[in-house]
Parts: sequence; C-alpha cells; structure tokens
Amino acid sequence: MGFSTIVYILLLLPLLGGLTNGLFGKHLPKQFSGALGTGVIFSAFLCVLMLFNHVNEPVQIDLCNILRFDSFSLEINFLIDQLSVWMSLIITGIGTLIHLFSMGYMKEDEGYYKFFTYLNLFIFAMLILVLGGNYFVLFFGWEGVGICSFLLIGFHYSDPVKGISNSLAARKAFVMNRIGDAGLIFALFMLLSTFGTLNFVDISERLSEGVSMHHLTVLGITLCLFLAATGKSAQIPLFTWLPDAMAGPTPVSALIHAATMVTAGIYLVARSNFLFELAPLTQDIVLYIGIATSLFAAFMALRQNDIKKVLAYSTVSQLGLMVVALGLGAYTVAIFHVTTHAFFKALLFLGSGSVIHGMHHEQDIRKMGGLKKVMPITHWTFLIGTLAISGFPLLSGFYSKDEIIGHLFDQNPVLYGVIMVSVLMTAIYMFRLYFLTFHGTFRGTQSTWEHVHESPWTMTLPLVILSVFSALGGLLNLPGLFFHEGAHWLSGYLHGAPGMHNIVHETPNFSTTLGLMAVASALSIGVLAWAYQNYVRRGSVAKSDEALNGWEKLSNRKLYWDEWYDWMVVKPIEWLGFQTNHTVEERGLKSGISGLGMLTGKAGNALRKLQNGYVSSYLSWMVIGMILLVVFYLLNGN
Amino acid sequence: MIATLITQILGALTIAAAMMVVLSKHPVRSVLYLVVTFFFISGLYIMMNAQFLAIVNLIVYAGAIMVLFLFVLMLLNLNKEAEPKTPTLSWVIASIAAGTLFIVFIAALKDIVLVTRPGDQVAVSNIGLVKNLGNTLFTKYVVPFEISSILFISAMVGAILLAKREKQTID
Amino acid sequence: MELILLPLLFGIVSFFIPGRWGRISSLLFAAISLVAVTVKLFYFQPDVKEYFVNNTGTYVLGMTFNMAIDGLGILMLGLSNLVIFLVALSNFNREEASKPSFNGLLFLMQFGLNGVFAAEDGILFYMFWELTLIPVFLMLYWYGAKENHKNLLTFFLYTLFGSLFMLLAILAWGAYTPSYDYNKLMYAAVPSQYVCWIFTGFLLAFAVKIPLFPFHTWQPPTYSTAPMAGTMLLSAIMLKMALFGMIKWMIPLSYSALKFWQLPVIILGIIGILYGAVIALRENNMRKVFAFASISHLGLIAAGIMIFSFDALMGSIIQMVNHSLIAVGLFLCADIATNRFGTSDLQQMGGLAKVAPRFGFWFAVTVLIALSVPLTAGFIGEFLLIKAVFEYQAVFGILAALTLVLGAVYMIRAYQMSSMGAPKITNVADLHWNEMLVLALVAVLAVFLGLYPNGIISLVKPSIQHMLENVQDTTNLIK
Amino acid sequence: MPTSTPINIDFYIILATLLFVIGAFGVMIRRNMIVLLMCIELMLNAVNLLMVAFSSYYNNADAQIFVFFIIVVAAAEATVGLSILILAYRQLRSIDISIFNKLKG
Repeated sequence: MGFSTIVYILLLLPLLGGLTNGLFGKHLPKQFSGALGTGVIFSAFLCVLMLFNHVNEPVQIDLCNILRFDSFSLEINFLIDQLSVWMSLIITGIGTLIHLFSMGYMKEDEGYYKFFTYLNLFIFAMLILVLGGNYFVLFFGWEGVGICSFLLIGFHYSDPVKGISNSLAARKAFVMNRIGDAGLIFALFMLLSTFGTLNFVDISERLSEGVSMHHLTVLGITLCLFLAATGKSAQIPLFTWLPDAMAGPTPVSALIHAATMVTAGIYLVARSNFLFELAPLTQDIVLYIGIATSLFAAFMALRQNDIKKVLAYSTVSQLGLMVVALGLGAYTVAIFHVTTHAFFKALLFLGSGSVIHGMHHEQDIRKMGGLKKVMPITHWTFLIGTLAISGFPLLSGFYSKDEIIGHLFDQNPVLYGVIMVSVLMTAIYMFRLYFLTFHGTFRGTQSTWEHVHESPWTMTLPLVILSVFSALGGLLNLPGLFFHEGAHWLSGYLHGAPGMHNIVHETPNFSTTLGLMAVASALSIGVLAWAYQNYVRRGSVAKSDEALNGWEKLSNRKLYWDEWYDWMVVKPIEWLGFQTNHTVEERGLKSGISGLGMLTGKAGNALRKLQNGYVSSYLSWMVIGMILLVVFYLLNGN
Repeated sequence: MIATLITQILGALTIAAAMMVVLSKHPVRSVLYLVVTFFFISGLYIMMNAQFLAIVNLIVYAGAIMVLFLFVLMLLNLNKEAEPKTPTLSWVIASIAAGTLFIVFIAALKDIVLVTRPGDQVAVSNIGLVKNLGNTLFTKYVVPFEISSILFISAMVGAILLAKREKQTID
Repeated sequence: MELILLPLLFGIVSFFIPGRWGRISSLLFAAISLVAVTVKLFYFQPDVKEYFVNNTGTYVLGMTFNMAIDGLGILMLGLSNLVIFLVALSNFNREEASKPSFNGLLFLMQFGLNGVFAAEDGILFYMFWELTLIPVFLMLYWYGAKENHKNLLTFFLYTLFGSLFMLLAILAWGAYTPSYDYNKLMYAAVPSQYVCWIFTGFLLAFAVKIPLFPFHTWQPPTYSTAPMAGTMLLSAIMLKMALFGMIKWMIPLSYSALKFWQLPVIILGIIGILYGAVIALRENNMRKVFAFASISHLGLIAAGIMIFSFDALMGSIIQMVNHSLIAVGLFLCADIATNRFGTSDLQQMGGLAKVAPRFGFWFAVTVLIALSVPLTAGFIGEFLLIKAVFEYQAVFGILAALTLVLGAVYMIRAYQMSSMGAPKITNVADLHWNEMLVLALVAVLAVFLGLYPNGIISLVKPSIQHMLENVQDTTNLIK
Repeated sequence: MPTSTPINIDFYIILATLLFVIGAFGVMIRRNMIVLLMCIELMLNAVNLLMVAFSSYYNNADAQIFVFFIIVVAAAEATVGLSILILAYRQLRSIDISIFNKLKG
C-alpha cells in the first residue's frame, strides 16, 4: 500500500464512522454505535502507526484542485512528514482512549449516537488540519474542528437548567475562534499574494532558496497566523472561551479542550516555523504573550472550585508555556510539551470525568473529599497526572517543562524567574485540587456518598494507559544528561518536517541543566510537602465565595477578565447595534425617506391650491403660460 | 382709397362691438353685440374678397349660433338674474394679463418674415369666390367635409341626449 | 427561446388551474423548466453567445428584441429557475400554493426574470426588469401581512424610482447608437462628459435593488412582512438581477466612470457589511435578522463587483449563487420557526431543536452554510471577495472580514435563541418532506459548489473575460 | 364689389390680436357661462379673420377651407356647450361659473 492509500483510508475511517452513526445511529444499539466510533478511531490509529514506521522525508499527496485561476490556484493535498504523523499519532491515540472512556461516561445520555458522530467528525477534521499539505486545507480542518467544538460544547443545549448557558458557552467559543480564523484568512491572502502558493513544502523551499520578502509582509503574515493561534490555543487576548467551554461533556474537554484542538495553534506556529524564524519581532510578541497567559491563567486557577475549571485554566497556562517555547524558536520542544501535556491533561480530565461520573455530575470540589477510598484506580491515576503536570522529577511533565524553562533561562534569566512563578502556582493549584478531592473527609450529602462508586472498566482502562504514558512520556525526549545516544529522540525525529532542520538550537550545557532541574524538583517537592501539610494534616478546605479575601477573589473571578471584555467590547457593540437600529435606521434613514415622501406630499398640497376650480383662474394661468412661451421664443429667437 | 377707409372703419367698429360684448352687463345685449361683431367681420371678409366665408359666417354664426344663444337665454329666463360683480382685483389682473398678451402677440407676429411676396399688401384674389372655394372643397377636402357631417350628427345626438329631461339621468 | 416562453405559458395556464391541482401543477411546471435549463446548461458552449433572437436589420424605435445567453446568462437563468422551483417546493404544503393567482404570478415572475437574464437589448432589459416588479408586488399585496401595505408602497415606489434613472440612462446611451442592441451599446461612442451620468443612472437603479447601504430602508420591513415566497423571490433572485445588471450592463459601459464610482461604491459596500451585521446583532425579529444579514452579504458582493478584477468578479458570481441558496434556506427556516411559535420575536422562541430535531439539524446546516464555513460555496466566494477587497485596500479587507466574526455572532445567536435552550413549546410538527427536500437541496448544492467552484468558473470565464476586454475597448473609443 | 384692397397685412394682424385679447379678457372677467361661450366664439373669429387675411395674402385657398371647418366645429361646439349649460342650470339653478368648482384639487 502506498502512502496515499493509507492516508485516504486514515481520513475516511472517522468520516465513515461519523456518517454511519449520524445516519443510522438512532436505530443502532448503544453498544454498537459506541464500539463503531471507537473502532474506527483505533483503526485510524493503526494506519497512523503504519505511516509512522515508513515516513522519513516529507511526502505530498495531491488529491484535487478546488479553484484554478491564472494568478493562483487552491489545491487539496496532504503532507505526510514527521510533524503531521506525530500529531496524528497523538490525535488518534488519545482519541481512541477518550472514545473508549466516552462509551462508559455517556452511557445514560440519550444523544449517545450523536455524541459519537460529533467525536468522529471532530477527529476527521483534526486529521485534515494536521495532515493538510497547505494552509488552505489546514483552514478546512481549522474551521471543522471549530464547528465540532461548537456542537460538542453545546451538546446539552436543551437542558432545562443549564441549556442556555451551555449554548452561550458554545457560541462564545465559536465566535472567539472566528476572530482567530479571520487572522488565518488574512495570513492566507498575504501568503498567496507573496508566494502564489500555499503549500508548506513550496513556501519553505522558496524561503530556504532565499526569496527576499519585505519584513513588514513577514511581520503581517506571522502576526495573523499567531492571532489564529491565540484563538484556537486560548492565549491572551482570546482565551476566555476555554474555561466556559467546560460546559461540554468531560470527554469533550479531555479530547478537544486539552489534548488536541487547543494544540492546533501550537501546531500551526510550529508548522510555519520557516516564517516565524524571519520575524524576530513576532517571536518576541509570541514569547511575551505566552508568558503572560501562563502566569495569569495559573493565577486564576488558584481559587477555582469547579474541578473542570481548575483543569481548564491549567490547560491555558500550559498552552502558554508551549507558546513560550514557540517564541523561543524551540518548536520541537513545544511539540514535546504538546505530547506530554496531551497525556497528562487527558488523564486528568478523564480522571475528573470519572470523579464527576461517580459523584453523579457534581463538579464542585468543595462538596468532594476522601474519594481515594471508594475510587482507588481513579485516585492513583489522578495522582500520577498531578505529579506529572506539577513537574515531579522523572515524570513526563518534568522533562518537557524543564526543556522550555532551560531554553528560556538561556535567553533571558528575568523571564525565567517570571515563568518559575507560574510553574510554582501550577504545582500549588494542582495539589490543592488533588488533596481536596481525594483526601480529607467527604463534604457532600450523605445520600451522594452512598452512591459514589468506581467507574466501569471502559473508563478506568484509558486512565491506566494514560497514566503509564504520563509517567514515562519523558523518555521520548530525554535531555542529553542521561543517555547520550537516545537523547532528544523526538526533536531529532521532528527535524524531518519542512523548515525544521534549518533551526539549530544549542541545548544548555550540562551543569546549567542540572541546576535548573534541581530547582524545579525542589519547587515541586516543596509544594507537595506544603500542600500535604496544609490540606491533609490541617484539613484546610476551600472557602466559600463570601469568605474569599482580596487576591483570592481576584483569582476566583478570573481577574474580572470576562467583565472587562463585556464592558469594553460586548457592551459597546451591542450599544452600537441598538443605536444603529433605532437612531440611524429608524430615525435617520427611514424618516429621511419618508420625509422625502412627505415633502412630495406637501408640495402636492401646495400646488393643489392652485387648482381652485375657477375657470377664469385657469384661463389666467393659461394666458400667463402663453405669454411666457412667446416671450421665451422671442428671447431665444434673437 | 375708399376701400382702405372702409376697411379701417369696419375694423374699428368690430373692436368696439367686441368690447361691448364683453362689457355689457346684460347677456342679451352681449348676444346682440356679438351678432353685430359678426356682421362687421363678414364685412371684412368681403373686403378681402372672401365672399363664401362672409356668407357662411353670417348664416352660421350670426344666423344659427347666435339665435341658439338667444333661445337658450330666453328659455332659461336668465335676464332677471343679475350677474355677481367681479372683484376689482380680477379686473386689474385680467386687464394686465390681456394687455401683456396683446403686446407679446404683436411683438411675436411683427417679426414674421413674409416670404412669398414682396411688399406687404393684401392682394385681391379670386380664391375666396364660391366657385373656386367649392372646387377645392369638393376635390381636395371632400373627405374631411364628409366627416364633418358625422361630427354634426354626433353633436346633435349629444345635444339631444344632454338636454332631454329624463329622471334616471338627472338627480 | 423555450426557456423564456415556457414560464409565460405556465403562468397563463396556472391562472386557470383550480386550487386542488394548482400546487401539483406548479411544482410540475417548475420542475419542467428546471430540467430544461439543466439540460441546456449541460450542453452549453460557454465560448459563444447563443442567440434566441438575433435581429440585425429591422427594428422599431431602435428596439431589436434581441435575446441571447452567454455563460453568465445561462448561469443566472439556471439560478432563477432553481429558485422558482425551490419556492414552489417549499410552498407546497402551504395554502398559498393552492391559489391559482399565486402560481400564476410565480411563473410570470419567472418569465420576467428569465427575460432580464437573456435580454440583449437595453429597452428589452428595462421592460423585463420592470415586469418582474408587478408579480412580486401583487404577491406581496395579496398574500402579505395586511397591515403593512404602507411598507409595500415604499418598496414599490422606491424600486420604481430607482429604475426610472436606469431607463433614462438607457435612453441616453442609446442616443449614440442606431439601436439598443447590446453589442451596439457596448461600442457606442458616448461623449465622456455624459458617460458618467449614464453610469450613475444605472448605479442608482441597481443600488436601490441590491440594496446598497443608504438605499436599503425598504428592505427589512418588506422582508419581515412579506409572505415567505415573496421574501425568497426578492432576496434570492430579484437582488441578483441588480448584481447581474452591474456585471453585464454597467461595468462594461465605461472605464473612467467605473474608476470614478469605484471607491465610493466600495466604501458604501463596506459600510453596508458592517451596518447590516451590527444591526443584526441586536435585532429580535428573526426575519429582520436575516434581512440585515442579507444587506451585509450583498455589500461585500457589490464591493467585489466594483473592484472588477477577474478574481473579484468570480468571487461575486459564486457568492451570488451561494446567497440565493442561503436566502431560500434561511427564510424558509425563519418562516417555519415563526409559524411554529406564532411569533417572529426571538425572545419568545427557544428549544425548537429539541422538539423538532429534523428542523434543528437542517437549520443548523443552513446556518453553517450561511456562515460560509469551508466546503461550502460561500467559503470560496467570501474567500475570493475578501481577498480582492484586501488587495484593493488592506483596511477595507480587514473591515470586510469582520463579517466573518459578526456573522458568526448574529447567525448563531438566531439559531441559539430559536432552537437551543429548554423547549418553550411542545407538540409541534417537524419539517415536512418538501421543506426538508428544499433544505437538503440547498445544502447539497452549496457543498457541491464549494468543492467544485471550477464548474461555475469555467462556465462564466469566457463571458467575463470578453466583458473585461470590452471595458478596455470602450475606453479607447472615448479617448 | 371692391376690386382692390390695398391694405397693410399688419392691420389685420393687429385687429385679430385685439379681438382675441378681448375674447380672452372676457373669459377672465365674466362669470356668466353664456357670455363665456360667446367670448370663446369671439376668439375663434379672431383666428378666422387672421387666417382669411393670410389666405388672401398668399393667394392660397386652404386656409379659407380651414376657416370653414372651424365654423363647422364651432357650431357643433356651441350646440353641445349650450346643452351642457342647460343641464348644469337644471342641476344648480345657476349659470354662474364660480359655482362650478368641483374640479378644485
């Protein structure tokens, strides 16, 4: 089988699965449609594995031409290289596990088949996104995942209590993503007019041949691309949709809003590395945005009480960290962190899903506690996830974070300090979450406590698998410290992607790396000890909303960011809409038009008076007319 | 010379009679003055050797139409009813308008370039004689002439229909 | 020629077909003409103009009665027949469809539309142009909301007023040629001081019909009170007459006038985009939301036409077709929602997707098409248009692209308020088969054109290129 | 029977114009409908006179034929006009023109 066949099968599998479920799912038994949904993704995963074994240099597969003009043409083609295959591996791999998890989680939901339809379509769109061989196809996938995300966030749109807020969250996500999409569209325009093509391979070749570009053009293109990335990857200023997106079912949060879709922005920038390398200013902007996002989101996560909201802000914060890596030009490191983050964040979300499932859809950690006895598997896997994200030594998060931090330290020690604050806060809120959920005494109602149960195997199996990967994921890209031969395997692997091999980064020297690792480990372990002391020994619990003091309130209310946006953007636009409708449209234009009509009427009324019905006056007018006519001719004649 | 004089006198009398038509308060007097005017105009026609028209003018206008007017006046017995007085303002406006109209017309007609004949004397020709005019009328203009009879018939029918006292058409 | 005359025959016949059979016969008639035009489209040679009437010798008062179609013409002809079919289909289970007068008017309308798209003679173009106004007016008058005859009068006078200037322009244009034949007009040596005025006359007529920003006030009230078929006809195909007229009649007229009006019209178009979108954000009448959305969409198309580069014109044409499809779909959905809830106020709607799942699904699909997501024709159209505007002037492009964002807001808002949330009504009828068929056809066509825009492009490419060359020729003659 | 009328054409022009203006003046100031009709006849005659004058001047019979037709039409017009007048009188018991202002806008 050639590459192209595998790729087509790979793409068709989720599409067919989605279509089958969508068209016939209503009449299929739940078990079957769930198994079908999971099965196609797993088969797709196997396809990707086949690709993974064979790929060594970029292969472009042309499918068809969409639009052909003299000045440019738009094609559908796919690019199989290390980067796209690696991303596909994450998508289908994690996707399979999450599908499996969903089979248990969504068991009682009446929209079961619909859920799997959407999930499969999402995987399809995501694969299009990462496998696309040009920006145009990427845009197809880009919008596709946005739509699927919209559908899945608003999955319970008709819920009597939360239906409206769910649909509002979905709308917010879609609209904010649309802002980013507009950026991507402009990037496409500028790329088209600069290069005449949108193919990654062609553009990167042109650039490596040394095609000169105006620096403003590059700046524009990269800024537009980055705007798109901020939309999808929830960076400042477009991050506020992600926490709201937690309205969707938990597997959705795990798949879309932690592991795959939100990393599309990272992928986009990594894919466009050849452009970003030419725009140092953009890179700086990327760097600072990443640091700011990471810091603010971590701060906001400190006093969230919804188990999923904590994880959402943590996702934003981690994405910020990846963006920092991108800003430093360490694209492979960013992808490495994408990978490990996909492992442990999917694990954490699924773990929280298991908790929520066991607690009968209670998400407030203030009503949890002591769950480790009843949910042992969930507890242990969640612990691994927590340790991984907070950078506990030798777990996956430790390595990936450390590389980013190491690069940052090399470049700018001050920013290193700033980002360490974010890392510290990450450890704090994650341990707080963990201890409040699983330790201490149960704080919910008695009847709930009696029904809390461990989840079925379909849900725990993915947890176990993911916890293994979370623990060992660091092996993919070990620093040169341990094995000189096997070190930086992933970075080396990804160098095959277009443009990547041109980017050379010096890894920090031995002693610095060791020092930084020591600091990070110390931080993580220190926070663990403090949190244990605080939450388990002293039994601290999360305060109620009223009892929060100054900074806690700020954190809990997300720095009032949504309120700011509401006040600065939403309200003015709504005001504008209202005023335009009532003042300009109704009072201005419409009455202007009817004013013209009335003017005509008035003029007619005035002229009507002349028609007074008296023959003699008509005759007088006639005489006057005759006089004027003759005078006119006399004057004209001479 | 005498002919010129006669013509001028006829002209003056025509104007005077016409003025009386307009100015006399009594409608019957107006009618009578109009008849007089028509007689003078016929005289002018004769002076131009348009004999046929002179006769027709007398018979049709002075004879038929004016008698019709008189009949109507008498039929309706309108003599007693005094005509309401026209406001002075109307008089002034009408006079000004009429005066201006006159001046403008004169100004317009004065500049007519008379092409066919040198000199500006009205010639004495024989085309107005009954024989010549009849020739033209019954050869070149025979169709319009016949059509005019249709016009008369329709006018007759219309007049009868309008003037007939019938309940369903009136009130 | 049968394409033009068939609807006339159908229209006359429909007036005499009694109610019971009326809806079936009208559907049949519409299907026949649709099939006829599809066959024609299939075998069409886009390189040559196909003449129905080609009168080169004798003519009365300069009128030649010439009719012909080129690639653009057949496309528009197909579009009009398609829209008529969709209108007939979507009205199938409504009481209007059983009225002989309604069906008759529908086909008379089609006759006028086909004539407009095929006319090769200035006066003939004008006559057909006005002919379309009568059936739609009567349709709105007889079947629309009774209390809104005043709006209707505004609409009628407004459009009539606009086309008056077009008549003047055509007459003035024709004064410089022996006949009003299209080819003669194209090569007319109009003195350069008058050519701008002629252009302006056309522009006024088209601006009212499209409608461009300050001339649009007739549109939202008319749309919101008209019967569904009337709204569909107005927005799906009558507006296209104006856009078509811009491409075929106005642009080739003169290069200098085009340059003179280019910037103002583009600015008006951009203002229209934002204006319509911003109002639609807060509007609570569902039909008005879509009416303002229409203004927003058409502003972009008009701007694209005035840029008159090949790419921009292609984008405009694709977007014209797409807009016809989404107008049919959206107004059908709006009408269904309005019927089911008994009000068109979005605030009083909610949860329709739960109780009528098929409606929820197809409405969502239509909204997505209207948002011009990739894979639909709208995406290709908007992509080309915004690209053209962006390359013309970057700031305009950025403003125009706001339609992507604002469009998402108002469209999804309309969907969310009507269909999401807890159901506010129970026991409603879901989509009927004919309504579902309409929406499915719309979706299939939109996706087909989104994947295969090359079909449209190869069809209209020769005529557009010929026309662009014409623009140059006219310029040379003036100089 | 005069054999020569060596008179200036201007004389007839002025005469006819004067007659016409007097007729118009009458229509403007009089309110009796019969008198109005008479004034109209006066104006018609003014035109007739001018046409005859030019006819002799150009030695062309056509104009005289037209005068003949004008007289014909005037006769018809007077007939119909007077019957309308009688009808109007029956309706309103008056022939004052200022009463008939139903055409007022």
